Amino acid sequence: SAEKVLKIGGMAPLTGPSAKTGQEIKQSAEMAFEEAGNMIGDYKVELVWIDSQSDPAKATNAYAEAVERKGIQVGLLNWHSSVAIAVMDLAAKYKIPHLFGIGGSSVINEKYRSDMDKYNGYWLKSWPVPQKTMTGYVEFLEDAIASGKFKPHSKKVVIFAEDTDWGRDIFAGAKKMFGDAGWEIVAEDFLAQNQTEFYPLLTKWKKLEPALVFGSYGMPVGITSLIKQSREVGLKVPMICDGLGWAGEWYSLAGSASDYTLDMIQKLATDKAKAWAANYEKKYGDKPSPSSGGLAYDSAKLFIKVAKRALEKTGKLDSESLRQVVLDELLTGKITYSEDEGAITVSRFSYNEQSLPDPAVGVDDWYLPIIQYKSGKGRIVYPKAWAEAEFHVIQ
Amino acid sequence: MTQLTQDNSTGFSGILGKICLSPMGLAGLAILFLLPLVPPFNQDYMIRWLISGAIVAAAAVAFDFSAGYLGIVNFGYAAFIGLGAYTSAIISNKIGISPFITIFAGALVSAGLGVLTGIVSLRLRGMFAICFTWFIGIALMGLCLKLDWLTRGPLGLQCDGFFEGNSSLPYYYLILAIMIFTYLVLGLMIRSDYGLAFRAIGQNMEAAMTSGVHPTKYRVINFTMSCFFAGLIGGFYGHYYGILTPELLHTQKTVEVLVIAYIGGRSSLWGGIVAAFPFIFAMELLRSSLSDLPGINLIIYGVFLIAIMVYYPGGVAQFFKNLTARKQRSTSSTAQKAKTAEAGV
Amino acid sequence: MNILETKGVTKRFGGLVAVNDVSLHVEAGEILGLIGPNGAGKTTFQNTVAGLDPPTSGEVYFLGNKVTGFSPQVMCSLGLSRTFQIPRPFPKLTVLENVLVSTVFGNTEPVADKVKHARDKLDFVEFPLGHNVLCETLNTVQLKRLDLARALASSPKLCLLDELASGLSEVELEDIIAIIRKIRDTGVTILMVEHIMQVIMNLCDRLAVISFGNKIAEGPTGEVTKNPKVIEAYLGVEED
Amino acid sequence: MNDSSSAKVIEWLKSAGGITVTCTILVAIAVSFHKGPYVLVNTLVTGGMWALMAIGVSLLFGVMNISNFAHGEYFMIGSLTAYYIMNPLKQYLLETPNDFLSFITPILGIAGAAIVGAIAGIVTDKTIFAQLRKRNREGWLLNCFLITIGIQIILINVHMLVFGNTFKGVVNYWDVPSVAFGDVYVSVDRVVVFGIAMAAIVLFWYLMMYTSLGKKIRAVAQDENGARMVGIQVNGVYSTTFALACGFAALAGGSLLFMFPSYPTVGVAPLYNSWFIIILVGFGNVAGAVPGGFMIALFQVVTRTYMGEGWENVIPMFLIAMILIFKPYGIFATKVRSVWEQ
Amino acid sequence: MKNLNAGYGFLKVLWDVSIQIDRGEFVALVGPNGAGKSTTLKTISGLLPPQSGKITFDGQVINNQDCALNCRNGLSYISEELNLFTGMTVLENLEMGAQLLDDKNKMEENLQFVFELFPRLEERVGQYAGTLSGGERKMLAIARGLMSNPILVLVDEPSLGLAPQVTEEVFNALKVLNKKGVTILLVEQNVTKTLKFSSRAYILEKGEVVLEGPSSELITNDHVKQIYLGT
Ligand SMILES: Nc1ncnc2c1ncn2[C@@H]1O[C@H](COP(=O)(O)OP(=O)(O)OP(=O)(O)O)[C@@H](O)[C@H]1O
Ligand SMILES: Nc1ncnc2c1ncn2[C@@H]1O[C@H](COP(=O)(O)OP(=O)(O)OP(=O)(O)O)[C@@H](O)[C@H]1O
Ligand SMILES: CC(C)C[C@H](N)C(=O)O
Ligand SMILES: [Mg+2]
Ligand SMILES: [Mg+2]
Repeated sequence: SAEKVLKIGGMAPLTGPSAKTGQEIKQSAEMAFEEAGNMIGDYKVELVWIDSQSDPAKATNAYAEAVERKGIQVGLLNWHSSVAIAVMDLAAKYKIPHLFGIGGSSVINEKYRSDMDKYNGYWLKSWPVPQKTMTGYVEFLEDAIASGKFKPHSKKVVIFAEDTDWGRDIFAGAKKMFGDAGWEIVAEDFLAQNQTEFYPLLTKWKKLEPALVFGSYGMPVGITSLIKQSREVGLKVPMICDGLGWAGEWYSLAGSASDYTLDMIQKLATDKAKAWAANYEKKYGDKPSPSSGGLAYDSAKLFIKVAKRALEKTGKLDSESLRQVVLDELLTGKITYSEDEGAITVSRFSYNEQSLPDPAVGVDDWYLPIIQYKSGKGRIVYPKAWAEAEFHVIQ
Repeated sequence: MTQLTQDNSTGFSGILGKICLSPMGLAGLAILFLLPLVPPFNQDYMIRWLISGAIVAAAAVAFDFSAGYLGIVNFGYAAFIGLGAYTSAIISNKIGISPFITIFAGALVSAGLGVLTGIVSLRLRGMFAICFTWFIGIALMGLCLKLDWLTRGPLGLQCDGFFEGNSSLPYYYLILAIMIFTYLVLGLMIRSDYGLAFRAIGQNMEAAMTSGVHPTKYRVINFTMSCFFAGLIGGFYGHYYGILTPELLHTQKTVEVLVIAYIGGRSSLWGGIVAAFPFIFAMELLRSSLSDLPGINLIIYGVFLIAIMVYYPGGVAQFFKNLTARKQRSTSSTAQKAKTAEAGV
Repeated sequence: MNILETKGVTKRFGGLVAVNDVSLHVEAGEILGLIGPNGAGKTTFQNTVAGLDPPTSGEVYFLGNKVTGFSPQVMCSLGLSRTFQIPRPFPKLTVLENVLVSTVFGNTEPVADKVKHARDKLDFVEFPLGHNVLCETLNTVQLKRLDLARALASSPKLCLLDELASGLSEVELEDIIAIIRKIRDTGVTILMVEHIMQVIMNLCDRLAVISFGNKIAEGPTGEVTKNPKVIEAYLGVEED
Repeated sequence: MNDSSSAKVIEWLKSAGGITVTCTILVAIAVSFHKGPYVLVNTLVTGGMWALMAIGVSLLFGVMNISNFAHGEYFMIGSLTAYYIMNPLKQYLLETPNDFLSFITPILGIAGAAIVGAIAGIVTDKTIFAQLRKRNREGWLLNCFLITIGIQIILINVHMLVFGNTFKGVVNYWDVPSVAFGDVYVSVDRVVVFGIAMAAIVLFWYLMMYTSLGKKIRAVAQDENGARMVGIQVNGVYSTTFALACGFAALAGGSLLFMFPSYPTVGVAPLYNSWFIIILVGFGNVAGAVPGGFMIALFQVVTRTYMGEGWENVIPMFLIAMILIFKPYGIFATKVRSVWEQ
Repeated sequence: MKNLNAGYGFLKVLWDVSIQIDRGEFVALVGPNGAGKSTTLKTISGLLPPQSGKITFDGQVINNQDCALNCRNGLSYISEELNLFTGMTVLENLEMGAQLLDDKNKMEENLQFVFELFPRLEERVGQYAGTLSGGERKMLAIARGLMSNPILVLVDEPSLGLAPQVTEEVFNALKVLNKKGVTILLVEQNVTKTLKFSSRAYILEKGEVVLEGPSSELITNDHVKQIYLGT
C-alpha cells in the first residue's frame, strides 16, 4: 500500500534581496511541521520549497514547476505582494489553494476582490493590509495626550515609509489617520530599500521641529541606521519606527539609540511564544523575527489545523478537500486559531466574509500591540489591557 | 544591398541564406515549434521555461545587435525593455485597446528613447558609452518608482493578457514569433550595408569616418532598432506575467540578458538563441533540484560564467565556427607551410 | 586649377604651435610632396585638411569651396581621402570588407558591383595576400597597402598619403613608386608626406617643405632640393 | 603668487574641471546658506568615503582594464572581516573593560579588513585573471566584465551560505557624543572615517606619483609590453594593483561597518556610487576621485533636500549624463589619453 | 641563439632559425616584408614564447624567460611598435628605461648621451609621449632602449619614419655604441645601408635563414643584389 503523502509548496524569497526573511519563513514553518512529526493524520507531510527569488516572473516559473513536476497539492506562505499577484492566477488555474501569504499590501486585496469567484479559496493572507491595523497608533497617541503623559509642543508629524508596496500602503494609511486626528504633516518621505545615509534627511526633519516622527521601514539596516543617526544629529522627538523589530538582530545594530522608540509588532508575549523564540535561537543560531518567523510558524500551525479538519471531514487530503474545508469552515469563521491553542503572534486568526482575503482585525483577533523599546527589550504600552509598562517620552 | 557572404550554394539553402537562416538553424526553429507538443515539454511549466528562454533569447539577439556590432554594451537595456512594458501596459489599461496593438506603441516609445540615447551619446566611447546607457537605465528605474501616479510605483502595475484561457501555449508561439521576427529583421540589417557600417564604427570610429561612414546616422539607427525590439519584448513580458514592478528595469535584468548574449557568442545574433534555451532549462533544473541549499545554483552559475569567459570566451558561436573550421581543415589538407608562405610574400 | 588650397592654416596644441600659418595649394593632377623634419607638423597639417582635427585658424578650400572644419565623412564624400601614418584598419573585418566600407559609404558615384570595385582596388595596389584574411594578422606594410586600397575605393579626387613607403626595402620601393604613379595616371591628385628621398625625387612634381610648423619652401622638386634652407633643415649632407 | 602660476590657475579655472569644481563649491555654499550648513558637512563626510571606493575601481580599470563589477564584494569582505575582529573584542570588553583596548578595537578591525581585502585581491588575480592573461587577451574588457559579474554572484552567495543572511554590524566604534560644527552634529565615527579616507587617498597619491612602485604601475597601465621591455615584472605589478584596489575597497568596508552592517549584498550601493564618481571624473584620475566623491555626495544631498528621498538616483544620473555629453571623457579628462579610453 | 621555431597561435612563422652572435658584434638581419624578422626579435626578447628550440644568452638558456628578466640581464629590445608610455612625459619614459639602474649618476650620464644623440627629445622633455610626432616617438623608443646600459641591443627598423638626416645619426650612434662594446642585432629594410654598417648579416626569407656571412661579402652576393638592391 502506497504511503499517503501531502505535498505542500512553501513559497518564500530564499535568494535575492529578501533572502534573510525567506530563510526565517522557511525555518519557522519547518519547525511547526516538525513539531507535528511531519504527519497530519496518516498523511506524511512533504514540504517543497519554492524560491520566489523576489521576482514575480521567476516565481511563476518555479511555481508552475512545483505544481506540475513536484506535484504540490497546496501552497503555503509568501512574502512579496508582487509575487502574490502573479502567482494568484496560477493557484486558481491549477486549483491549488494557496494559504496564508504574509505579503500584506492592498494590491492583493484589490486583485482578489476584483474576481472573488475566481480567487476565493485559492488565496488567503495571514497579514491584513496595514490600513486596518494601524489605527492603534492614533488611538494610543490621543490617549497619551489626554492622560497628560505626552505633551507635544505642536501637532506636527513627519511621516516616512520604505519605498515598497508595503510602505506605500502604510503611508497612505498614516496620512489619512494623522490628518483625521488633526495632525499637520510637515514632511513625507519614501526611503529606498538599501539606504543607510540619513544625515541630510534627519537634519531636514530636525529643522522642521516636529513633535513626532512616524514611519514604517522593514529593512533592518535602513531603520537602524535611521534611528542611530537621528540620535547622532540630535533629533530628540518620540519616534514611531514601525518595523524595527521585524529582524531579530535589530538591537545589535541600533544599540541604545533605539531606546524609547515605538513599534507595533506581534507580541511574542506568552510563554509559548517565548519558548518558541528560544527554541528557534537554539536551533538556528539567531534571533527570530516575530513578524516573518513568528507569523510563518503560526500560519503553518493553522494550516495543520485546517488540514486535520479536512482529513476528518473527507477522509482524504488533497487540493480539493482542503479547499472545501477552507471555504466551508475557515472562511466562515468555524475554524479559528487562537492564543489558547498556541498562536504566538496574535490573539486569534479568524476569517470572515468582510475581511477576505485578510484575517479579521480587532483586539481579540488579529491585533498588534504598541511596544516601546528600552535596552533592546520591548514592553507593551498599548492597548491598556495588555500594557506592561508606562509610555515614556524622550526628552 | 551588398551581399557580403555570397555563398555559392544555390537552391533551397541559398534561399534560406538570403533570409539569414542555415538549414541547421531552420531545423532548430522547427524543433522549437514542435517542442511544446511532445512530452515532457508539453507540460505547462516546461512551456513556461520555454517562454522564459524565448524572451531572453529575443532580448539577447537585440542586445547583441548593439553590443556585438557597434561595440556599445547597452547596460541600461532592461530599462528599455521596462519602458516598452510599462508604456504598453499603461496604454492598454487606460484606453483599453488590445495589447496586440499597445505592444507596438511600447516598442515605439522605447525606440524613441533609443533615438535620443543614440544621438546624445554620440561622442562617448567605450566604458563611458556603456555607463551612459547604464545611468539612463538607473534614472528610468528611479522615475518608474517615483512617478507612482502613472506606474503605481512599487505597488506594481497589473496588465491584461493577450489571450483568454489558462494555457501558456499561445503565448509561447507569440513570443517565438517575436523572437524570429527580431532575428530576421536584425539579421537582414546586419547582412546589408548597415551591418558593414555598424561593424566599421564599432571597430574604429575614426577610420570609419574617413571612409565616409556617417557615425551619427548609423549609431542612431542601430540604437533605435535594438531598443524597438527591447520595447516589443517588454510589452510581451508585461502582458504575459500580468504584473510589472520597477525591478524589471533593474541592472540585474540587463546582466541576465548580457550573460546569455555573451555565452551565445558576441556578434553572432543567433548565438543568443542557441544559448538561451538550454541555459534557462539548466538553471531552472539546478535551482529546483538544489532547493535545499538556496543560492548554490547561483554559485554554480557564477563559476560557470567565469570558466566560460576564461576558457571559451567565444561562446556557442565560436564552438560552431570551430566545428565547421575543423571540417574544412580535414577536407583541404593544405600544408601549413604553404599558408605561411602565402602570408609571407 | 587648384584642387586644394589652404590660407594661413594654424594649429595649436595648448602652447605648442604645430602648424603655423601655412598657405599652399595643390594643383589638379599633380603630386605634391610635403616634407620636413620629424615633428614639423606634416601629419597635423594633413589632419586639419582632412577634417579629423579642425585648424585653430586659417581656411581650407577644396575644389574651390571653403571646407574648413568639415567632418571627415563629409570630406570623404566630397572626394578627399587619406591614408594614415600609423594605419588604422578595422581589425575584425576581412581585407575585402575593409575596402568595401569605403566603397559603399565613401563613394558618391554609384558603383554597380561593389565587391568587384573593392577587389579591383586591392588588385590595383597589388595587395599581396588573399582578400579574406582578417586584418588583425597583417603587418604594417600590408596594412599600408590595404589602407591605400581603402582610400582609393571611395573614388577620391585628392588623396593624402602619409609615409606610405616607410618600412619598405629598396625593391619594394620601386613597386610602390609605380603604384603611386599609376594612381596619378587615373586622374587622382596626390599630396604625399614622405621621408624617403628616393620616392620623393622619383614622384613629386613639386615640393613643399615645412619645418617647426612653418613653410620654408615651395616649388618644383629640383629647385627645392637645392634650396640651402631645406638642406640645412632637413636633408643634411646627402651621401647616396 | 608669480605670474606663470596665476596664469596656470586661471587656465585651470577655465577648463571643464575647473568650472565644475567652482560651480560645485558655489552650489554647496548657496545651498548651505539656504538650507543650513549641514549640506556642506554632509557632503564632505560622505564624499570622502565614496572617493575611497572609487579609487579602487579606477585603479583596476586604469591599470588592468578591468571594469570591476565585483568591487562592492570586496567592500563586503572588508566589513565582514572587521565584524569578526571587532565583535569578539567588544564581547570580551563587556566583561573586562579596558580603555586602551576599546580605543583600538575599531582600528584593529579596519586594519584587518584592509589586509584581508588585499589578500582576497591577490587571490582573485592569481586564480582568475592571471589565467585569463595567459590564455587570451581578445575581448579583454568585456570578458573581464563578465568574470567580475561571476565573482560578484559567487561571493554574495558564498557569504549567504557560510555566514548566513543576518546583518552583522556594530552599533558604533566609539561610544562618545557627536561633535558639533555650528549647529550641525556629526558622530565621531564619521569624522574619524573621513580622516582615514583622506589619509589613505593622500598616501595613495604619494605612492602613485613619487615612488618607484607607483611609476611601475603607471608604466604597466600605459603599455604592458613596453613595461616588460624596460624590465618591469608585470605579473607582480598586476597582483599588487589588485591588492591595492581590493584593499581600498575592504578598507572602506571596514571603516563603514557602523553604517553598513555586513550582509551578502551590502556592496551594491558603494559599487554604484564609485562608478558614478569615476565616470564623472574620468578613469584613472586618482586626484579627481576626491572632488568627484564630493560632487556626487553634493548632488545627492541637494536632490534629497529639494526633491525628496528617492530622487537621488534620478536627478544626479541625469546630471552626470548631461555632463558626459559635453565632456565625454569625464570632467577632468586631459588631452592625453592612453588605455583609459578603450 | 639556436634552432628557433616560433609563431602566433596556429600560425607558424619561423622555421628552424639559427642565429649566433658573439659579444661585441654588429649583426644585421634583413629580409623582405613578413619574413619574420620582427618575430625573431620578439622571441629572443622574451615577449613571445618560442614554440620550440633553444635561446641562449650569455650561456644561459632563456627560452621561456620573461622579457623583464632578460632586460635585467642586459638585453634591450627596441620594438617596431615602440611601446611607449604614452601618458608619461618624455623624461619619465627615459627614466623608466633606466629604472633598473641603481646608480643615479649613471642615469644622468645616459640621459646626456641620448640627448646628444637626439637633441629634439631634449626640447620635448616635458611633453607627453602620446602627443609626439611619429619620428619623435621613434627617437624616444630608441633612446629609452639605450637607457639601461644593455649588453645586447635588439633594434627593429630604427629608420622607419625618420627624416634622412636623423636616420644617419641613428646609424652612427649604433656604430658608436658598438665601438663601446655593446652587441647589436639590427633589423632594417634599407639593405644597402644596413650592410654597410654591420659586420655580419643573416638573410631571412619566409621564416628561414637563406644566407649568412660577413656583410661586405653579402653586399656583392648575386642573390642579394637581385632581390634586395634591384640591380
Ligand atoms: N595632440 C597633440 N598635443 C600636443 N602636441 C601635439 C599633438 N599632436 C601633435 N603634436 C606635436 O605637434 C608637432 C607636429 O606633429 P606631426 O605629427 O604633425 O609631425 P610630422 O611632421 O608628421 O612628423 P613625423 O615626420 O615625425 O611624422 C610635434 O612636435 C608633435 O609633438
Ligand atoms: N600578432 C600576429 N598574429 C598573427 N600573425 C602575425 C602577427 N604578427 C605578425 N604576424 C605574421 O607573421 C609573419 C611575420 O611577421 P614579422 O612582423 O615577423 O615580419 P617582418 O619580417 O618583421 O616584416 P616587416 O619587414 O614588415 O616588419 C607575417 O606574415 C605576419 O602576417
Ligand atoms: C511586513 C510585510 C507584510 C511586508 C511585506 N514586505 C509586503 O509585501 O507587504
Ligand atoms: Mg607624421
Ligand atoms: Mg617587422
